[in-house]
This record gives sequence, C-alpha cells and structure tokens, in this order.
Amino acid sequence: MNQNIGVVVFPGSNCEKDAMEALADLGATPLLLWHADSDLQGVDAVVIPGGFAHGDYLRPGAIARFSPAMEAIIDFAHNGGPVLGICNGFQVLTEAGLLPGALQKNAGLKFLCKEVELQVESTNSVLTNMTSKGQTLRIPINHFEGNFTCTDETLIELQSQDQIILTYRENPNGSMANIAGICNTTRNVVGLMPHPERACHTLLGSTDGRILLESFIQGAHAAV
Amino acid sequence: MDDQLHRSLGLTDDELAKIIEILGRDPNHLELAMYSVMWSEHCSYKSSRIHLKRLPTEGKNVLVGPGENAGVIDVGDGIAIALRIESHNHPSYIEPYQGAATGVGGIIRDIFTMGARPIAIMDPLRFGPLEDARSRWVAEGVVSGISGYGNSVGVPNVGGEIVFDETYKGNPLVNVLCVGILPKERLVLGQASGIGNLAVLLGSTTGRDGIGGVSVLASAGFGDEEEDAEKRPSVQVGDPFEEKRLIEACLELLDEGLVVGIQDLGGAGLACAASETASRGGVGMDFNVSAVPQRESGMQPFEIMTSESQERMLAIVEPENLEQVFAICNKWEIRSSVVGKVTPSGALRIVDDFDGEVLGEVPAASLHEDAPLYERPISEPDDMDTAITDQATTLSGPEKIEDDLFDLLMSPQWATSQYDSQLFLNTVVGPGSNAAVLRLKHPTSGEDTGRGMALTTDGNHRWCAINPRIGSAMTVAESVLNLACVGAVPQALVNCLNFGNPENPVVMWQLSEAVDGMAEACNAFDLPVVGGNVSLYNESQGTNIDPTPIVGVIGLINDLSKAPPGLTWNDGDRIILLGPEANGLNGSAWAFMKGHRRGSLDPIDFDLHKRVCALTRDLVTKELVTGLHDISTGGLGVSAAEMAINSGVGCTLARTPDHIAFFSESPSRVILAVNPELLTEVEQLAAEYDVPHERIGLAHGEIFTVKNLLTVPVKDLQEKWDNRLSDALDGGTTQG
Amino acid sequence: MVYDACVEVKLREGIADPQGSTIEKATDNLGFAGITNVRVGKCIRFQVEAGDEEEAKNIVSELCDRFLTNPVIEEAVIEIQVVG
Amino acid sequence: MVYDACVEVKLREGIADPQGSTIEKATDNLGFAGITNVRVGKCIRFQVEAGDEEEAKNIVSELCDRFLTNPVIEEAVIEIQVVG
Ligand SMILES: Nc1ncnc2c1ncn2[C@@H]1O[C@H](COP(=O)(O)OP(=O)(O)O)[C@@H](O)[C@H]1O
Ligand SMILES: [Mg+2]
Repeated sequence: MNQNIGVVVFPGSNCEKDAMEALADLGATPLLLWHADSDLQGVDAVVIPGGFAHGDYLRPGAIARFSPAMEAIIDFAHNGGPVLGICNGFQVLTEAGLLPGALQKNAGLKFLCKEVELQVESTNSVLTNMTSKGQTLRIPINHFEGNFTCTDETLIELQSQDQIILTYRENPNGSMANIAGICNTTRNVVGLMPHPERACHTLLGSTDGRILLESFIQGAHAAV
Repeated sequence: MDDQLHRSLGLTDDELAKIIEILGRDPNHLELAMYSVMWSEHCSYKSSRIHLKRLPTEGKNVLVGPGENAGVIDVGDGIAIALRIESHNHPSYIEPYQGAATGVGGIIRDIFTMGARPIAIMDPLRFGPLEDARSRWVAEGVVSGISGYGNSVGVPNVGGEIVFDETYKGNPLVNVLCVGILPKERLVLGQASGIGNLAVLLGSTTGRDGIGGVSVLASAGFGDEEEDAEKRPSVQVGDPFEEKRLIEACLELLDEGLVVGIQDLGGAGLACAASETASRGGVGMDFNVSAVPQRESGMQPFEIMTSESQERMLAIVEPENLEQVFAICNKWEIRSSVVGKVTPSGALRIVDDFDGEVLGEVPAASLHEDAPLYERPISEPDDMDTAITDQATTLSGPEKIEDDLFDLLMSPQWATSQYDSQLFLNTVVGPGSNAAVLRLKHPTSGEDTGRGMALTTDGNHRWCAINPRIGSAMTVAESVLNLACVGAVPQALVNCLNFGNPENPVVMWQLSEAVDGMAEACNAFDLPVVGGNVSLYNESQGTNIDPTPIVGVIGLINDLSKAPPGLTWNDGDRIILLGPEANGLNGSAWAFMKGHRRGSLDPIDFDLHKRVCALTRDLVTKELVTGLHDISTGGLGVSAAEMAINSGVGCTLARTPDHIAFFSESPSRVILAVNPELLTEVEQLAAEYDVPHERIGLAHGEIFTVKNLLTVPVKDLQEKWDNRLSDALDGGTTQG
Repeated sequence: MVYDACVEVKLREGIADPQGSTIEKATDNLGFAGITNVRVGKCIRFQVEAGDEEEAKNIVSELCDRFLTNPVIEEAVIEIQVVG
Repeated sequence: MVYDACVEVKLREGIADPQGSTIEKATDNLGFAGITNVRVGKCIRFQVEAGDEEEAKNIVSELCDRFLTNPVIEEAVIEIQVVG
C-alpha cells in the first residue's frame, strides 16, 4: 500500500515536515503541495498540517482558505477525497466551510503545549476507523486557538449525526462538549486539534497517533 | 557642528576626537550617528572586550568561534550546529511582551545567518519577586511574548530557567539561546566579497522604531519614570510571520547557492550590517539610503541607517543571480531591494541614489575595529573580608522544615506549557528535566543519526553575588553535570554575561572575576567558548543586579535508542547520593530566602567533579539507574522532592541529619534511584571512579519522610509545586 | 474620494467569549469592583477609496463578509466617514 | 448607576503594526483595491458600576493604564454612557 499523500504548505506552516516524517514512517509517500499551486498532483489524500498559515493575526485560516490549493482541496473533498486538518489545518477547514464551527482562543487565554488524553467517540471517519469506540489515546496538543465553538443547533447536528469523533477526557481549552476532533457528514473530511504526528515514535513518549494516521492512510487507499 | 551633539548621542569627547582623527575632519550628523550606535557598549563591547579574551575558544570540533553571528561546531556525520545566546533585558522591562518577542526574533536571525535552520530555543529568565506586582506583570508578559513569537515562527522551546529574586525587581533578565543545524559544507559567514556584488535588503520595511535602540536601551540603566518614557520610541514590535518567511527564503537562497554572504540586522541596524559585511570582506560599500523601503514618510538618512526595525536581513548577491534571488523572495512574499554595491575602496559611502549625492563616508572597518577599548577601573568590594565571616550555617534552623521546603518548590510548567516544545519531532526530553535532549537528524535528508544532542542553560546569581569567580566556575560545572545526567558529553559553551554598570569598579571586578572563573572551569572541562553576549548597565535607580553570568552548554549523546532516565524512581528503589559531603549553606536558595546573601564559597574540586560527571554518564549509558537528578537549587531536599513529585512515589531518607544537609547546594552531587538488584554494580562502578557514594534511603509509598526532620504526603508537595506560579500569575497582573 | 472606515468585529450574542471572561475575572482579582459583561472585539481601522459613500460601504461590507469576520461566530459593525 | 463602557485600545502612532500590514496585503491579494493604512486594535466593551459618570470614567481610565494597555506602545480611547 503506497499512498501518495499531499501535505499542504502555507508560508507560515511549520508542522509539514513532521507530518511527512510520520506518514513516511507508516509507509505512505508524502509530497509537499505549495499553497499557491492549484494542482494537487493526483494525490490520494490531503493533510493540512499545523502552524500559522499566514501568520494568522486576524483569525487562524482566514487568509489560507482563499489559496488556490484550498480551492482545489474543496473540490477534492466534495468528490469524496480524504482530507485531514491537524491543528491549524483544522482551523483552515472550518474557515473554508469544509467543517462546521470555529476555533476560538483557549479559555484561560494561554497557548497550551502538553499531552492530553483523548477518547474515541466515533470510529466512523477516515481518521478513526481503525480505533475502537471509547479507546483512550495519549496525544499532544499545541495551540492557542483550539476552543471549538459553534451554535447550539450546530452542536445538536454534530451530535445527532455522530460527527464528533474525538473528545478530551479533561477539557484543556474550553471546547464545547469537550470536542477535540470532528468529521463532515460524508466522513471523509476530518479536523482535530491534537497532533497525532507527534505521537508516532517511542522516543517521543507516545505512539498512540499511529493508529489514527494508519486509519487515514487506509482511507486514502479505499478512496482511490 | 553643534558641539553638544556627540554627547547627546552618547559619545564622549575623547571618542569624538578619535572619530575626527579617523576621518581627518569633523563628522557630519549621519556619520556621527553611525559611530554612536556602533561604538555603543552593546555593539562594541568596549568595556568587556579585554576581559573576554581570557576565555578559551579553541577546540578540535570548533568551526566558528566567538566573533561571528553564532558559534558553530562540527558534530560529525557531516552535520554542524550553530548556537548563540543573547539578552533582551532592557526592552523587556519597558514592554515585556514585545521586548521578549523581539529578543527571540533577534537570536533566531543570528542562527540562520550562519546558514543553519533554527531547531531549538531556550529561555533563562530572571524576574523580581512574585510578591511584587510589576514583576508579576513583567513575568507574564515576557513568557507570553516568548510563547507568541517562538511558537509562531516555528522554533520549539526546549528548556530554560525561571528565577524570581529581589535583585531583578527593577531590571529583569531575558536571555534567549538558539540552536541551529546545518550541513557542514553550507556554512556561510556574514561577509561581502567580490567587487560589484550587490547588497540586497530582505524583509520588513524600515521605520523609526528602535532608532538608537542599542545605545539608548542596552547601554544605560533605568532611572525614574520620566526617563523611561523617553525610551518609549525605541520599543519594537515583532512580526513572527515575517521572520518565518525570512527564514525559509534565506535558507532557500543558501541551498541554491545564490548568496555569497548574509548578515542579520540587529543592534545598530543597517549601519552595522553594511559596515560589518564590508569590513569582514575587506571591501567597501556604496549604500543607497533612498532604496530602503520605508514604513514612515520623511525619514532622515541617519534614521534609516540606525533604525532597528525587526525582521530584516542583508544578502550579498552576484549581479547575475539577482533575478533568481528576487524570484525566491517573491515566492515567500519577502520584500527585496538592492540597497548597496560592493566597492574596492574600503569606505562605507552612504549615497542618495547610486549616482547621487554622497551623504556620508567613513572607513567601513573603523566602525568596528577602531571602536574604543576601555580598561575600566576594577576594585574588590570593601566588605569582602567581613562577608566571609558571615556564614549561613549560623542562621537558626527552621521551626517547621516542611514549610521551608514548600516555599522552595516551584514547577516551571506554568511557563513551559505555553511553549511549543515538540516541533520537528526531535524532543526526547523537553523542559523540566536535568537537560533537554533532542534527536540528531541530518538537516537535509532528515535521516536520524541515532545520536542525540543535549542542551542546558544555567546561571546562579546567589553564588556569583558571594564570589563571582567561584560562582561562575560552579555554574559551568552545574551545566556539565546536567548534561552528564542525560548521558551527554559536553562539546561547547555559550554565555551571556548580565552585569550592572561597568563604570562602577566593583561591577567591573565582578565581570573580570566571572570571566576568570568561567575560563578556569572551561579549561578544566575542556570546553571551548564559541560565543556569547555581554549585557551591562543592568541597574535601576543606581542599584546594580547581582552578577548573573548565564551559560548554555551543548552536549552529544552517542546512542539515543532509548530516552535517558529522568527525575523519577520506582517503589522499592534504593536512593544513593553521589559526590562529596554537603558543605555549608552560603549562596543557597534557603539562605537567600532567609535574607542571608553573603558568606563565602569553597573553590570547586574540578577533578572530583569530572569523576562524578564521568560516573554519572556511565551509569546512564549502562542503564543502571531508574532515575537521577543533580543537586542544585534547594539542595537535596528539593531534588528529592522533585523526584517524588514526578514519580508520585514517596521515600524515606535516613541519613540527612539537619537542615544544612537538606538544603545545602554544594556542587558535584547527584541523587540516584537504583533498582536493588543493580545496587552492587552501581556501587562498584562508583568505587572504580573513586567517587564518594552513600545509601541515603528508599523510595516507597505516598509519603515523603526524612527521619527526624519531616513527614509530608507527596500530594502536598505536588500541590505546592504545581500551584506556585499559577496562583501568583493566573489571576491577572497589572503594571503596579 | 477616500473614506475612513472603522470595523468593529464582535462575537455574536450567545457565543462564549474567553477573552472577555478572562478580563472580567482578572478585574475582580485586581480589585476593580463592579465590572461585568466584558466582551472583547477587534477594531480594524483603514482608509478606502471609492466613488461615493454608498460604494465605500459596499466595499467594506463585502470585505467583512468575505474576510474580516467569521460569520459562524462573529459580526461586524461598520462606520464610514469622509476623510476630513 | 451602571454605565456602558467601550475602550478602544490602539497602537500608538509610529509603532509597527504587523497585523494591520498583513491584513492590508491580504486585501490586495483578494482583489480589494484601494485599502490602505490598516491598523488593528481591540475593542473592549463592559459595564461598570459607579456613583456618577465622573467616577465611572476614573475607574475605566485607571483600568486602562494599569491593566488593559501598556502606555508605552498603546493608547486607549474611552467612551462612557449611562445604560439606557
Ligand atoms: N523559562 C523556562 N523555559 C523553559 N524551560 C524552563 C524554564 N524554566 C525552567 N525550565 C526547565 O525546568 C527545568 C528545571 O529548571 P531548573 O530548576 O533551573 O533546573 P536545574 O536546577 O536542574 O538546572 C529545566 O529543565 C529547565 O529546562
Ligand atoms: Mg541546571
């Protein structure tokens, strides 16, 4: 199984090499996609990595969503292509309207870098289909704006359509309903604030991110 | 010419005379402004240079020693590492967030100027006491500034220090160390060579921010509020997104071989970058001020040349590569403009258009090489003799020793959890342990070498206040021991010398002594000094800070297939204390807490220290210990408490007779947690290395017990440890 | 013509405001009594060139919809004035 | 009495505003021509209890000086109104 996975780079991205390292380690073939380029080079799946896409002074993802690459990714997603947004990537996906809700500043107004415990809420998504419901995953978070917020109606929809895929065991940032990650209704677009790529190597403390990225690589395979 | 102008720019009459001698005429305003910033303390090291010469700088792995933007060492496998530390003390007192943020930005530029990708920063910090409102406000702003800039620019923060003490109340210390990695063959130096080459200014526009910043802010202490208000225009605002693109653009330019030299713009702005690149290359430069993109209208040439606007670089480019340089800059959305031409003359000529009026002309090298060199008067403090008789061991012991222990516990997590410490997937040991440990991956291929690098920063004003020479030596020794605790062999040292007003002979004595102590230790440990920074005038209202030399030391770990043991023990482990007997309380955190800030220090036994380090490294490499911790701030008491808190397992310590043994910080000591089955092997090894060792207790249960001294639940220790900073800082802070 | 524009971007009613609540808590701790309902928004000021005020308004309001606000949680209040 | 307070915190003139310039560049890229001099500030709205308007003003201005702004780089514009 040798999936080509595109990793999008904006000028202020900084986790793209980390995502590529983890994906390659799991047997996929990652390649960089430059934000100003609308050609997705026939990749089987797309990862939008962490960082600060365009500095994100106004709002994370506010500028990124207009990039040529994002326009192509929106089409790709609408055609069922697997898309994963990690941290800043999650923020970009909500700004682009591929995922509902928004990510606000953390309650407590501090940047937070630490390992947290996640609980799998739904295994029905391109990111979680190899996990089991209720499973605990130890994965680091690293963000200032990870506080998931939406209207009450949206939250009810997310819940009734099983779109909440990962929650925090102990809410670090004020997210509604402890939300750490969600998927779209067709379950091929997922976003999460924690960084699975930082939990793929024994030397880095946890390997619980592997199962998520493996699921995603599998999903890319299924989608082809 | 207005004969007071040079004084208002901070130049002495003698310095003016020297300028006139160099030029053979009176300088004009622009020229005078350039000399004033370049000859400021911050840029010219005029008070410290003669002392710094005494530091050892040679080593077989040293590729670039002090004097360049950063030191560079060869770490094998075709990999080189650049490192440097710098202070941003004064700006951080005035505007903590931006002061600290721009400090991070500045040191990162020093690193990628060498062609290295910045991969880690560390932030040794010093603030006034937590009880002081303004100090809390400064601490909170500084930490969020470091967090805001560092995280966004994408360089992980892997360690540092955070210390609160009365001495920093009017003058905090914000030092930042940065480490970068590069393929050895790509090393570049900041020089312009090749007549006809072009100087291209990259990055931000130039504004009036920070005009005269180095001379105004870093070369004078603080006075009253009104004076501070006048320094306001010098405050700069950082733009980490610009810096991030600048890093990527510059590294791509270097990868493509499109620049012959590159130089960051820091203190003294364009005046410094233009003259430095020219004089290093033994050439001159015509510098066109009107080609500099300006943020504000009506800027004078002297303002343009001395502005310290952030996030700018000067690249030296061969004309035929210019188009490609522009293309890469456009890709990264970086402004780029040709502002200079390399000439054979040796002169830095400031022109208004390349064929327009000459606004100023000085020998480029004179701005650095002819900078004044002062051998300032030195004198020992008057009370040296009486201080020695004032021993902290004569203080009465604590009523309830557990309360004193509680007061010495402080987790840095409030700060460190605000920093991205994991980016690049290198961080095996992050903030909060003996030393940071990173995987060593090849900078271009990303291939893991299986080896590791270890980093530590240390400083101890308490020791240095008592005896700057021994204190500095002990500081270096502590760093070396910290590295040994993670199994690393030290390779190189950088330092930041934070001292008071150099015009005070006692301060100069402190500086001179500290340099000697550092040199002695570096020689003893075979550790080359590859760079550093001197920050003087750390004083407020006439009071100088305690001398605070900070060192950063990098080490290498040969086999990093497993994470080194940390501050932890298992239930049932035996607790061993390595090293000499505890000796006194002078300069300890406990003594300072009791208001005792004097006394004497015994010289460190370098031979013994080296044996302790070698043994410790061996124990770690051979996987003979569950966990370990060097004994430093707070003594055995705090080190053992930290192990208990970290592991959630208590202990019984049997052989700790009194508060002196419990809180003494005498050097060369390590606490080990050893599985009983390995005990004999550990003790044999200790005997082989001829290192004193003693079984002092047992790890077990949930209670922290020291026989005949104290009994407290580990969870109480944990609570004090966790909450100290958040209790003080999370409720909001004001400027006081 | 050049117009001064001021856009206040605020969180929609009912959307929790972490900045506001942090400030409110801090004012209590710091001894500023009686401060309630703190809400924090952004204030973006700029100049815009347009044929007339109507056009200026349209440009700014499109800018708000597409870029300056995230309509999921924010709304904008726009003020326009001829540069005087 | 309860007063509505609105504090606009802006960067002082001459202080660089990277947020503003980033937004300005983005408006160009998005095809909004003629937008210049973008400066970004904060707008903090809250209610404050005080005996009279004078007192309300004093409380808010002390809050600004000590807590909401750093006068070295920022200035505050304060508006106070009786809750109507
Ligand atoms: N400001 C800070 N930034 C990052 N790390 C910090 C900071 N302050 C403390 N630390 C981390 O906390 C740990 C303990 O610090 P310290 O008490 O100075 O250690 P030691 O006394 O062993 O040298 C170190 O690993 C250090 O890296
Ligand atoms: Mg240490």
